[in-house]
Amino acid sequence: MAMTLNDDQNMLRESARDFMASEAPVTHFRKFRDMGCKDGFSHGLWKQFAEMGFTGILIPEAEGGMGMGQIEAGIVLEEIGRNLSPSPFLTTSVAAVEALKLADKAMRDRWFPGILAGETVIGIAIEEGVKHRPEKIACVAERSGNGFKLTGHKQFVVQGTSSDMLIVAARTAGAVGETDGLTLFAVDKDAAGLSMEAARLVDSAMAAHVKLEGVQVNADAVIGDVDGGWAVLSKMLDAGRVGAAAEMVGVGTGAMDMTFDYLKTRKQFDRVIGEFQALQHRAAHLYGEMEGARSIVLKAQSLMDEGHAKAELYVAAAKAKAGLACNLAVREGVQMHGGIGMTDEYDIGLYMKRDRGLNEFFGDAYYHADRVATMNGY
Amino acid sequence: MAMTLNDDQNMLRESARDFMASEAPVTHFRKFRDMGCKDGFSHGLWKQFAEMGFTGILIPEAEGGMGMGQIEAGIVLEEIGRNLSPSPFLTTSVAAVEALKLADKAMRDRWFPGILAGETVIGIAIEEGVKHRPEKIACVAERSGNGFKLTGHKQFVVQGTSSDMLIVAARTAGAVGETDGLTLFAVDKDAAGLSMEAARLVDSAMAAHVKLEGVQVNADAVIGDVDGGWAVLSKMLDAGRVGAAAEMVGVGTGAMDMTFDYLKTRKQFDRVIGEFQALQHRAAHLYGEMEGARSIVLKAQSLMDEGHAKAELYVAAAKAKAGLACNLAVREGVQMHGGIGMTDEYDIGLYMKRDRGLNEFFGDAYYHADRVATMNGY
Amino acid sequence: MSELETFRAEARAWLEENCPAEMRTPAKGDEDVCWGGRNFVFQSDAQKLWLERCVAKGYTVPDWPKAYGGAGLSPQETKVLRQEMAKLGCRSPLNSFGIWMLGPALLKFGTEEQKVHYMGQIARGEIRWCQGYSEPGSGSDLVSMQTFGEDKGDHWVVNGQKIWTSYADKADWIFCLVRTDKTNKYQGISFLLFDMQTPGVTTKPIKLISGNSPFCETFFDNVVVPKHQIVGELNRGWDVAKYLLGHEREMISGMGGDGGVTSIGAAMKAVLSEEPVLRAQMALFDVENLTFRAHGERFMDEWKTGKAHPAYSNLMKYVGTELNKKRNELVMSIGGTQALEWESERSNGGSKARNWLRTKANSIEGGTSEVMLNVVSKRILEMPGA
Amino acid sequence: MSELETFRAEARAWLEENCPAEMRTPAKGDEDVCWGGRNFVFQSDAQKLWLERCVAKGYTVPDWPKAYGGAGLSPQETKVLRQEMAKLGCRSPLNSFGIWMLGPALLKFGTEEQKVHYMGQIARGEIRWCQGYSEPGSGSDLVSMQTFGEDKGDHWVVNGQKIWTSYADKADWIFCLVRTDKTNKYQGISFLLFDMQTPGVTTKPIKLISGNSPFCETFFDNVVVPKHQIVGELNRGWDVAKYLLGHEREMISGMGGDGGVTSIGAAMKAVLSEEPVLRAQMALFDVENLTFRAHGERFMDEWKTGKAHPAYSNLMKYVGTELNKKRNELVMSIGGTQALEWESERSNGGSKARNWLRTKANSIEGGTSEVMLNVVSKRILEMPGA
Repeated sequence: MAMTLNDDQNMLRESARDFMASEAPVTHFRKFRDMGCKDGFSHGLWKQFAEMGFTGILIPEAEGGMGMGQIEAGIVLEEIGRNLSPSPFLTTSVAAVEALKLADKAMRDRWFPGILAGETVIGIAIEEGVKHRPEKIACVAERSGNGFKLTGHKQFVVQGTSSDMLIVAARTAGAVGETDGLTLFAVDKDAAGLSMEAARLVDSAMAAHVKLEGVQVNADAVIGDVDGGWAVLSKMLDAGRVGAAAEMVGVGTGAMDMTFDYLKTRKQFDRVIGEFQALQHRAAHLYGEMEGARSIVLKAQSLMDEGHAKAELYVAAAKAKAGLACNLAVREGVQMHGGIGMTDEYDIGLYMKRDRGLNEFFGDAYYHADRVATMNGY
Repeated sequence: MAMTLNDDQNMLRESARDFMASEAPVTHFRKFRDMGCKDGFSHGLWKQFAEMGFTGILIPEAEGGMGMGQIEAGIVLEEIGRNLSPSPFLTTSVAAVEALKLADKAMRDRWFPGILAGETVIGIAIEEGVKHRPEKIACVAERSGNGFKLTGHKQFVVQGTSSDMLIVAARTAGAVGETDGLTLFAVDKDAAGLSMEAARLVDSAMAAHVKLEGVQVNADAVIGDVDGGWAVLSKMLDAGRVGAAAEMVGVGTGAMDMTFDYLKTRKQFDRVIGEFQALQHRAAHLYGEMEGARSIVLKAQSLMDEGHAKAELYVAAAKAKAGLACNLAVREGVQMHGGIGMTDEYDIGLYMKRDRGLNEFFGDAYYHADRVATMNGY
Repeated sequence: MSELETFRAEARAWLEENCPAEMRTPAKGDEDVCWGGRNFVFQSDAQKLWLERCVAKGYTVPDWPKAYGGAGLSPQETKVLRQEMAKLGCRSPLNSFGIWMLGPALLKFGTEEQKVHYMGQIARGEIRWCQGYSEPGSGSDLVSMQTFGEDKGDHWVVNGQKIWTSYADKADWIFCLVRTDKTNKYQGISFLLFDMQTPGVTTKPIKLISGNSPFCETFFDNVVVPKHQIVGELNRGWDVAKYLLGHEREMISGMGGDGGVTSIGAAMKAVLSEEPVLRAQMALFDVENLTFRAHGERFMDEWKTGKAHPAYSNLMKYVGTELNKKRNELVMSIGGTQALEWESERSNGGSKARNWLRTKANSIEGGTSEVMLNVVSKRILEMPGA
Repeated sequence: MSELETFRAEARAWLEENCPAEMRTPAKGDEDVCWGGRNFVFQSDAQKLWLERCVAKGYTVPDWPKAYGGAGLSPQETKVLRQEMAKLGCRSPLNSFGIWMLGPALLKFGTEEQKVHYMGQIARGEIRWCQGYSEPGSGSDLVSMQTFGEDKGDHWVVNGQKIWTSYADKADWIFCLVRTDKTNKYQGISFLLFDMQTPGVTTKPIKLISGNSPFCETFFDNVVVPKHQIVGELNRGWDVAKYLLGHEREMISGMGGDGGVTSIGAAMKAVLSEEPVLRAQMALFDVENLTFRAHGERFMDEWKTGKAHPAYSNLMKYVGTELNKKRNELVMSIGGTQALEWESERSNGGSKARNWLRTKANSIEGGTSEVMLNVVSKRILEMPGA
């Protein structure tokens, strides 16, 4: 595949760019943040996403979606990132949809219509500690009656309390640390024994701490195969990771562009500060880092879309690189803005906060660099 | 202790600085390099070191030395580094002397006079692999007759083929990976079964690959206690490490000063290149790194001299930091010199080569950063 | 027993007798710290008592002369006193920009009357001060300031605006740079003191990305300042300001060492043991941290003996603040998702995230890293060019 | 079967029949590479035969027009040919600055006679070329060059000195920037071709820190150059040079990918498994390396379709060369004490150390990293200022 966007993809980019800039720019984010919104996003905007067809971008055409791939999802995510548009797109339309595509027809029929309509939100309940460690899942699902009884806890379930369903990874066999023996479940938010406590995050997103105290689910709640959840989980995580990476390309590029504009207008010592060579070199270096991030993310997306054997390696590298580059962009952004960069009134600080959240999401740059090393055989 | 040099130390610095600059400047190094000297250093210069009292700087006054500490040895080493003066000072007068100070009187009486006279050279035979790994010593010393029989191999024995004696670490008990069960031996260069092959290194120093094929030594060849060699080894290694760090402060400072001078004279685009802000900021950053390295090395030296419990931690940090800073200095040095920095004719490349050798000597920056982490409890 | 050891014993005894038990526990947060001033509300009787006792003993400013409210201690004695306070866990009785910044400037540039009056007020915690330097549009470029004091014979009438005034909304008085000569860029600025209750002074807090508002915008609308409220010579306020900035830089450069030499890695062992690449970052950070502590120690020793380059504090400010930012990036990485929480009790009200964001200002306030590098390059390394 | 696949089959068959077995093994070193030219001594009959067969087929320069010695292949066919050569392990029949640099410039700026004559010689491996750009004292600042060609009617008389002339001591002809108008800094330079055997040309090899001497100083003392040996217009040599530098930058930026996407870490597993901090550096390097490969792929795709910014190759040159330097630092770290050896057989004559030192020139030659960053900042980011 050529590493350039085709005409259709460019059109999608235009329309996503126009849509986010007009319907969900940073002022939209500020509005929902400042009202202390309990969801951390606008249900109205989520409906608009559906009208644009975004919510079903990865859902097969036969099931009412757009049947597109990670590249297209990433195009939308980049614009989300650039505008800090709050939405359940990454969790619901990217990660959850990728998991549900591996579920049976009944389950897909139950959830896809709501996603397509922009009415359903799905939470991803994987994390159990402060760092991403999917193979260390300890949450237990015991055989019970016609199904399973889930016991354990989850955290960092983004938009958990706004979700209609949680995808919960639990252990049906094997020991903590093993990838075999995991199973994924679709757990209704109203299930008895399920309780959630929402916490606002630094980037004003909401994330839930979830308790599962003997939550009973039927056998048809299983996504994929019992004990074989790792395959589904890996697919879901990789989609979430490459999606978060694409969003970080948007966040970083947004922060960078804002900063470069500032360098061209701000005066100090009777000169526009963009004339100072030390800042010019840092700007050029940053540009190179962001361009590199954009490239590896596109590469990872296209390998995933091809189903290439190396996709996992490139996704890890993409999540790591996008994290490092976006982090540099927001750090340079705040520093180059100087004092006003520290104020809540200016947007650059919001990008710094968002970067932090996305960097942690589904494993940070160091975690993924370590995976790259492992996959590369050392 | 105050982190400034006292009057005596300042005087020593003056005299070491004058001596190296006049007797062993970079031209001296070039001369011995270009003649392909099999020792990699001048025996005449080593005698002159003795006349200055440098060779016995760490030997107790009661035994004819100057009875000084690591700070003073470091003062000499910094000037050695700045001038790339080739000598056995670091191995013989610092590392070996620190080990021999823990030996019995007979052994000290045998070797100290030659060191004091600038006639004796001692090689440190520790390494067995390409990276520093003292606890992994596999060379074996079996009880045999009145002493031991040594079997194994060593490498990176700097000035090995010029040495009168090798300090060899071998295992008398315990398994590879254990610190208990090691013993240090003073092995005469002419011992039967000992063979060496010299290799010239990138910085023109000579290092030997050593084979020990059933080398018989008497019991009085043991330095310190049988099976308790780790204590002697640690002391010797830490002296070598902090010494190498001090030498790197000299190498890095020498490279930096040379580069700053160049920035102030070289013209490009009708301007002295030192006017370019991007280079100014890199220069200021580099200066900060070298000053930091100088500080941590001084701190480590003074803690060693005090026999402080934290000395080992600071030595590791000092070796790591001096390595990182000196490496930055030589990389920036070559880059800022541009094309001529790549030529053998200019000195800056010689500093880059010396840095590489010293960085590897007794553990590189990454090795010591890892030790810092371990000693800090994680 | 040496004189210093005698002093140590006395100080210890005094502290044990006079420092209330409540004041031997760490302050819980900024609200728990005594800043003094007209409007300060003591959080407890113990806090009030501790301040009063220290004031009486001169221990709010132990190294200031007795005539100006201090205890007249030598540097060695002051150090010993602090060591003993640290051992007992005594809180600082009084925090104040008056103590840290204005006092040293007055000691060097003030008249005897000013020293007795203002330093006495500071020492007694009666007046809380703020600093008026930066203006909108003149961040790193202080000399471009516009706030103007028109000469009206026995007073100036000041008009203009300041920004980044720390706690201006809580301060009683301000020390302020005001242009008094429009024809001379550098030597046309004066260092004035005035009451924040003077008619025409208003303040507006600035909300930061950390969610807190330690700084204000401050507006001056025909503010009358009597002529005797100047420190130093007319139009030479820059000298006073530079002296004071040096002090501020030392203070801020100390920040790199928040956590001292104790590695934050040990407490995070459980996380780091499963994160080899993150652990490596932490290891390399610890090398830098140990280095900075040794560097600071060496700098202070050279500074005290007059051997340090006068611009060296700029280097320390650069290194220390960049290090502190790096430390907080690592704290966030190791803290993971829990460190992202912004309000929860679990996260102590988002303290990690808020501290992390706060540290981003370290390399901006008191001179940006870029300005520090310019100064080091030109003044210490003597690189050519303007 | 598509036309391209037909071509693939034909190319494969031709290679299998014509490429001698000896030429299907990797070259052992620089001495084992065919550079052609008047003085070239073939290392084997196979090497000579392979060159002759490729020349006859136009495969030394497969994408050049047949009229100028090529095979007239399309870009797609050229790519297929290279893939098939790679599969069989065929060596390049001919390495040459003429192919990589002068040829493309002639194709764009040369006269028809020049193309037929010089490109033909290049294609047949008859003439080995070197490049005369840099001068002592004008490293990054090419337009400050002093070498002057005095107009003598039908010829110039050239005097001056060049430096960093690659293999000047082995080259037959030089393409050389010469000032032909002293009054115009930029538009006063011409692009001349002349024989290195012309009286007055002398060369002196420069020994590098790697111990090798791939570059020379080159001196011109009243060297006569006929007027028809100019490429492009008089005084517009800068246009030709810039075009050619772009080509060089692409070539050099490719260096970042020496090792391709294959991690060097795997081969070093034994060392890395005991060096957690070094392993972390390697891991972060691998992220950068995969990134650079993807970046290069994207750049080439955008370049081919005309979507890349014209100055983008400067960015790639910067990123690629810095990456290659970093790679070699890691190779040295992982190689440890053995990589320090400089002459021993064990270290293959110090190949790791010499390669490491050689890469330090990557960010200097063909435009320094600093110049690349200037260009990116000004031309792509459109930062203000001179």
